Amino acid sequence: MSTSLERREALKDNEILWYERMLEIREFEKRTNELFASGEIRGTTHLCVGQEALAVGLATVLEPEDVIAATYRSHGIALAFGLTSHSTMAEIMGKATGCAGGVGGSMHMCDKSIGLLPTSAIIGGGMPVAAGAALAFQIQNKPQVAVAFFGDAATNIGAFHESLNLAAIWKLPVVFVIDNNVYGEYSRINLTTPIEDLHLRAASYDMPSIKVDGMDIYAVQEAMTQAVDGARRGEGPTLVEAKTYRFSGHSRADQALYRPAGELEMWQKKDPILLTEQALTKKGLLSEAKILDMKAAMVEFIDQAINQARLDPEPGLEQMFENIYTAAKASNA
Amino acid sequence: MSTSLERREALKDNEILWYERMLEIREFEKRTNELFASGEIRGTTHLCVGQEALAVGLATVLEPEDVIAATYRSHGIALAFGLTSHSTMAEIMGKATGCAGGVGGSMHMCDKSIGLLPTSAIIGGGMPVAAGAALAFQIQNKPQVAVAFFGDAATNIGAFHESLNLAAIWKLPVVFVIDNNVYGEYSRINLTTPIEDLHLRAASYDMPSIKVDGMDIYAVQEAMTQAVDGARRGEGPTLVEAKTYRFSGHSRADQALYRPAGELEMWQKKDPILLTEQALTKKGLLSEAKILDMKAAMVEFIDQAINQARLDPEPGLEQMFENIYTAAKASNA
Amino acid sequence: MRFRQAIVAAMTDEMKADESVIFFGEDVAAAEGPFKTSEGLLENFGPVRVRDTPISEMAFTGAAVGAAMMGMRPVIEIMFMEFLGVALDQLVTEGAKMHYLSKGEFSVPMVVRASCGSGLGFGSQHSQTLENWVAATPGLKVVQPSDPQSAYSLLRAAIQDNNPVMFLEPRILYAERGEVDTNLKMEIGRARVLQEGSDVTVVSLGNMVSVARKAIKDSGLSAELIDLATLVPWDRAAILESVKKTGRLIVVEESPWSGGWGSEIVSFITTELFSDLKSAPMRITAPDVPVPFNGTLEARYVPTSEDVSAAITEIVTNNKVLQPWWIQKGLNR
Amino acid sequence: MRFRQAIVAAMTDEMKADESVIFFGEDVAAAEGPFKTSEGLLENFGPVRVRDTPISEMAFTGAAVGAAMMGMRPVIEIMFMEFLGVALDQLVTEGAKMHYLSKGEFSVPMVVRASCGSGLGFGSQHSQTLENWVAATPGLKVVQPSDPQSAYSLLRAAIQDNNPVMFLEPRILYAERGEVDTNLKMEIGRARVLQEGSDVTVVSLGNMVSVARKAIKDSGLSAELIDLATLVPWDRAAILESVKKTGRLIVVEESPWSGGWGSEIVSFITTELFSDLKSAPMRITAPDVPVPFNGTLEARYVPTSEDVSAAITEIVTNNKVLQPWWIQKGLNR
Ligand SMILES: Cc1ncc(C[n+]2csc(CCOP(=O)(O)OP(=O)(O)O)c2C)c(N)n1
Ligand SMILES: Cc1ncc(C[n+]2csc(CCOP(=O)(O)OP(=O)(O)O)c2C)c(N)n1
Ligand SMILES: [Mg+2]
Ligand SMILES: [Mg+2]
Repeated sequence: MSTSLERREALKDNEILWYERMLEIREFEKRTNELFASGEIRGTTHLCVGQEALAVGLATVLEPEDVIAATYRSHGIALAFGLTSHSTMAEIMGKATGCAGGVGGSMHMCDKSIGLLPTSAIIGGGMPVAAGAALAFQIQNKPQVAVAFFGDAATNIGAFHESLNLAAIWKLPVVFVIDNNVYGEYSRINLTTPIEDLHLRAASYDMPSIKVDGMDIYAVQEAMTQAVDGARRGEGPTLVEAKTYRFSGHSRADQALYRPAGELEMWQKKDPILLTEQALTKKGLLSEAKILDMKAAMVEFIDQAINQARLDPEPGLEQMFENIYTAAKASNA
Repeated sequence: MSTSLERREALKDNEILWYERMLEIREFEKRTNELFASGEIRGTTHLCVGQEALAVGLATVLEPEDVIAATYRSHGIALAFGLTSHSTMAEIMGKATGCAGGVGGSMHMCDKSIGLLPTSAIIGGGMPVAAGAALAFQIQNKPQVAVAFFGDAATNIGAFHESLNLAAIWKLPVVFVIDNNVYGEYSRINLTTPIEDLHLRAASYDMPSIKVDGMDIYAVQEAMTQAVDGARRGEGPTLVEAKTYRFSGHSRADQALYRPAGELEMWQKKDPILLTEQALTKKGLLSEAKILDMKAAMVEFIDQAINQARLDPEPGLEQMFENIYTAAKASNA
Repeated sequence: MRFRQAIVAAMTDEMKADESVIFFGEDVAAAEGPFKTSEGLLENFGPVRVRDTPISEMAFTGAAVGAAMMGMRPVIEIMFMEFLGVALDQLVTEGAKMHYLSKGEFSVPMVVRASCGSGLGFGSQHSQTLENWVAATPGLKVVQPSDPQSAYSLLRAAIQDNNPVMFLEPRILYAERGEVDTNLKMEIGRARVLQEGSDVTVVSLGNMVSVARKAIKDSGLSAELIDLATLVPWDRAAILESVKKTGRLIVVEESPWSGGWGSEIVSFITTELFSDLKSAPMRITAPDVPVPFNGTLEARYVPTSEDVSAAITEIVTNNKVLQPWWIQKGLNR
Repeated sequence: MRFRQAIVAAMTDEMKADESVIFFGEDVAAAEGPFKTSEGLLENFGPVRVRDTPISEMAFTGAAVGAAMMGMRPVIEIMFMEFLGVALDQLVTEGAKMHYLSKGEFSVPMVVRASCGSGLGFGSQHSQTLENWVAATPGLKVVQPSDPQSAYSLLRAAIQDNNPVMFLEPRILYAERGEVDTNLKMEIGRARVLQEGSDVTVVSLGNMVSVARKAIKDSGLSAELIDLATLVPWDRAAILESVKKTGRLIVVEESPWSGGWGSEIVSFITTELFSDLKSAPMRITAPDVPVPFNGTLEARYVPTSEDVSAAITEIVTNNKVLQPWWIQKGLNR
């Protein structure tokens, strides 16, 4: 079985793998939803169905030494960056083999080897942290970049404003990525936010911004490359707004009945998996048969990951008392 | 002796009184500074020398039923709105006759009768509160307006962002006034903020904004009238940026040695008291002799206020235990 | 009715009784609350009084302060107590001090409802009780119901109170059922003696009340069960009276061993009743660790009825206190 | 040297010893700190390592978290402890949990320096100690020095610690002088027995240590004076040992009667040493009121050496505890 870092590195220039990783996320989230419904997963889940192109596109652009501070909605980010479906599912199931040893749960993905900082369940929680990671890179003179990844509705929290301002005045190598999936919980963005194009908020900080179609992995790669390369070259932060759509409800059992009629259907026509299939088929890299094969294989693959996680042990009572304080400094990045 | 409300109402259309009130603030701050230096005032002080036109201009536009949430730098706002020099000084001296009974101090001015909410010593502290007052007016269907008054550097705190967004989405009758006096403590604004014209941040909230010369009381009145009238008519919030300059140091004994050479002198040419003198002289309302008389009288007036405050009693020990909790609802505005 | 329905009922009855009661928070209006604690409120009271907010805890907490000062009685919902970590300033440093800083001119009749506590698999950033954030705040009251009846009666009392009240709702109780007499009034500041007993006083709060109740039953001993209900200002008289009678004290709390609220009770009672005590007083708490996600660990995180009944038996039978389970097991760091 | 110079010295020595130590906060660089606690740091270590920040406590506290995770050792300054009320999330909910949520993969070696406490006339929003905000946070250490030596030694230890450390500096001590041996190491988690004694153990912290020392002298009795120094994790062993010897316990604290940290000490020690106690243990605290500005009231707010020596005399001579002064005087609400 490959490590998360190997999984991350394998993505490099491998378009089929991009597609496969998107399928993996899609299938993973589908099964997660089922497992939650059946009671096998407790707590809460926040799915990213429909947003796979953004996660995978971003992963293909960043180097493994770069870091990302994301949110409770991060199964997709975690998988795209390389975390295995097994480790991700084990965490969601609270198993000792999970990426956080089972004490984190669905909202707390983490893997240092691929730059996945512990994701935060607090809105705005990751933005200052990403800025701080970027500050370290700047001081250390390292060509690394930090990414803060968050939702549209998170652009209304104070930490957003403060983090962008700080990153701008210090010219930090950080990219702020808004995953604008149109909803914050059960509220459509227009109900809580007076402007539609959230990247325009960058002007308050004299910061460049980019708006991108988050359903199109190639567009995502182009936009992210521009932002990440700029940061790496020392040109400072960029605010990227990816227009996506949350195909699922907000969390747990939410049916998203508050959506206007037809909205989901409209966005489903832009399903990133569909779009990628079309692009790859056009390039001759995919055929209908191959697609069916890959999808069937993915069902099998996720099934195995789930079954493996099911058999895994739970953390022992002593695990609860570990990693509260540390004597040694973790050999941080 | 007139009450604060009478002092406020007397301002109405009385240009000479505007000038006099500005003189009062200037002399008050000068004496406050001396009293602090001599040790008669303890704690801290934040003077507003040079910013009198903004305070008085604002006071002439607002109705006494309107409210203002301001900051630790509010002797001028308090006096402009009507608080007596005696009550203000008594508070700064910690006397029982002070506007907060001597338990507040220089940073905490308050007078309900003139809509002066307890000023906050926390950056950003007053902005959400002003939005909330405006919410009450909106719900109560009252034609009242709330003002949040704060400094340039306060536009970098999270509460600024959140308050403007909330006010915009709810179309609250609130006016956000940036007193851009170029410095936040010892840091010139350009060192902490990537843009110069802070009112441009209103665009993030689809909110109208106005930039105004804060040294010119007539310009202030015009800008504030536009913003306040808009709010009163139900058109929602406005962000007003008044360009002023802090003639004094930040607080206490600060000599402001960090200022670029010549900057203070340049701004002193726009001294709001000078500008008002010139305007009123042109209108035939002031003469050189009258100016001298008024200034001399003001020295006397503030002297009396100080002497009175000096003789006032300190709060008793029991005062410390009062007004922590209340059984009765204060008959709020 | 269920605990969450008791909340709805209290809100409904207060909103009917007093037009100045308004309610806002994230997804509390159209979606009727993430925990369905505002079912029907929007429908019954309309969008002027029941509002969804942007994700801006600082702004809307402060907006409640300002609206309260202007004569409204705002109730707000902080979805998870942890989110107050981005807004504590407005409640503790602004709201709770307004009455004091205005010499009693303004009162701040507002209620901050927040769900708290562990047990539902929400992980370490969504499962704490965090009473310590608000406990040492003169000017603020802190209340925590333990069953549908106290949820109803205390919430009504909180809304009628003329001071800011922090109303902590143990999330795990939302689905619990119990009788509710809507005519039964409960006073803030009064503990409830739920069960009389002669040999030991068991003080608990929130979710721990039913744990303590079961423990007492299991122990078969005569213990007096007290629901503290109000944490600030807590009912010193009631606990004194009980311990005077029983001569023994056990406090059962969900908060951590270090910094938890129970020390306050043990400390005060010991100082006052030292010579009346037949044995050492004791606390039964959670350990000093973040709340773990894994279900087995999370269940072990909070005190269990076995912990409590063992402690009751030991203290009553042998006048001895048991060490915390993690020390017994040698799991202490 | 003075207390504030001890801070500077510790910062200087650590920045010399370890390149990864960086420092930022509001006006700490060019202006060398509002309390002159960073004199010479910018000059000696340059603008890359010593930085002024915008007024954005949330952003820069979080930036310290992120930078620490990437291998730096950030020290930040929160000018007044109250300002953490706008940034608590980043320290408590993000920083303190990163090690746990990453299965130990990341450590967060950062120090949050904050001035705290009353005595200088800064009023109710700038004078609290607020240990309660951070005390119940597994993953965070909390330290408070009481003299120049402990300021120096503990700050060095805090910077060398691999966990987040809250370093509370009693503001009133900044100007105090004392001997500093820069070779003397102090360990976090160890209390200091400052004076041995046989009849009562007096535990204190920060500014209260010298108050307790004077009180002991005035009482003429044999009291053991302990400077707790670390509040989390506090030195249970040291206090146990002392109280075992003396049989009596007085805790002297600047925090309020309700919710203050002293209850933790009294509660734990009583539970452990009940039968060794010769008299009731007790706390001497501030009353449950906001810190008043007026100098006379503010001086009465904190425990005085007269309060403490009277309590010592009473407990040692009569095995009795004194009621708090405000209750004796009938001033309780
Ligand atoms: C400070 C804070 N407030 C509220 C919440 C509750 N909450 C969790 S997700 C969410 C909606 C966020 O929407 P958005 O930022 O658009 O991200 P998305 O969930 O759509 O990915 C809210 C309000 C939180 N976690 N933290
Ligand atoms: C949250 C918070 N952070 C920091 C401070 C300390 N502080 C007081 S005044 C000030 C500068 C504010 O500058 P500006 O907003 O421009 O207002 P001005 O003082 O110039 O009127 C700072 C940093 C504070 N009071 N509150
Ligand atoms: Mg969204
Ligand atoms: Mg300024």
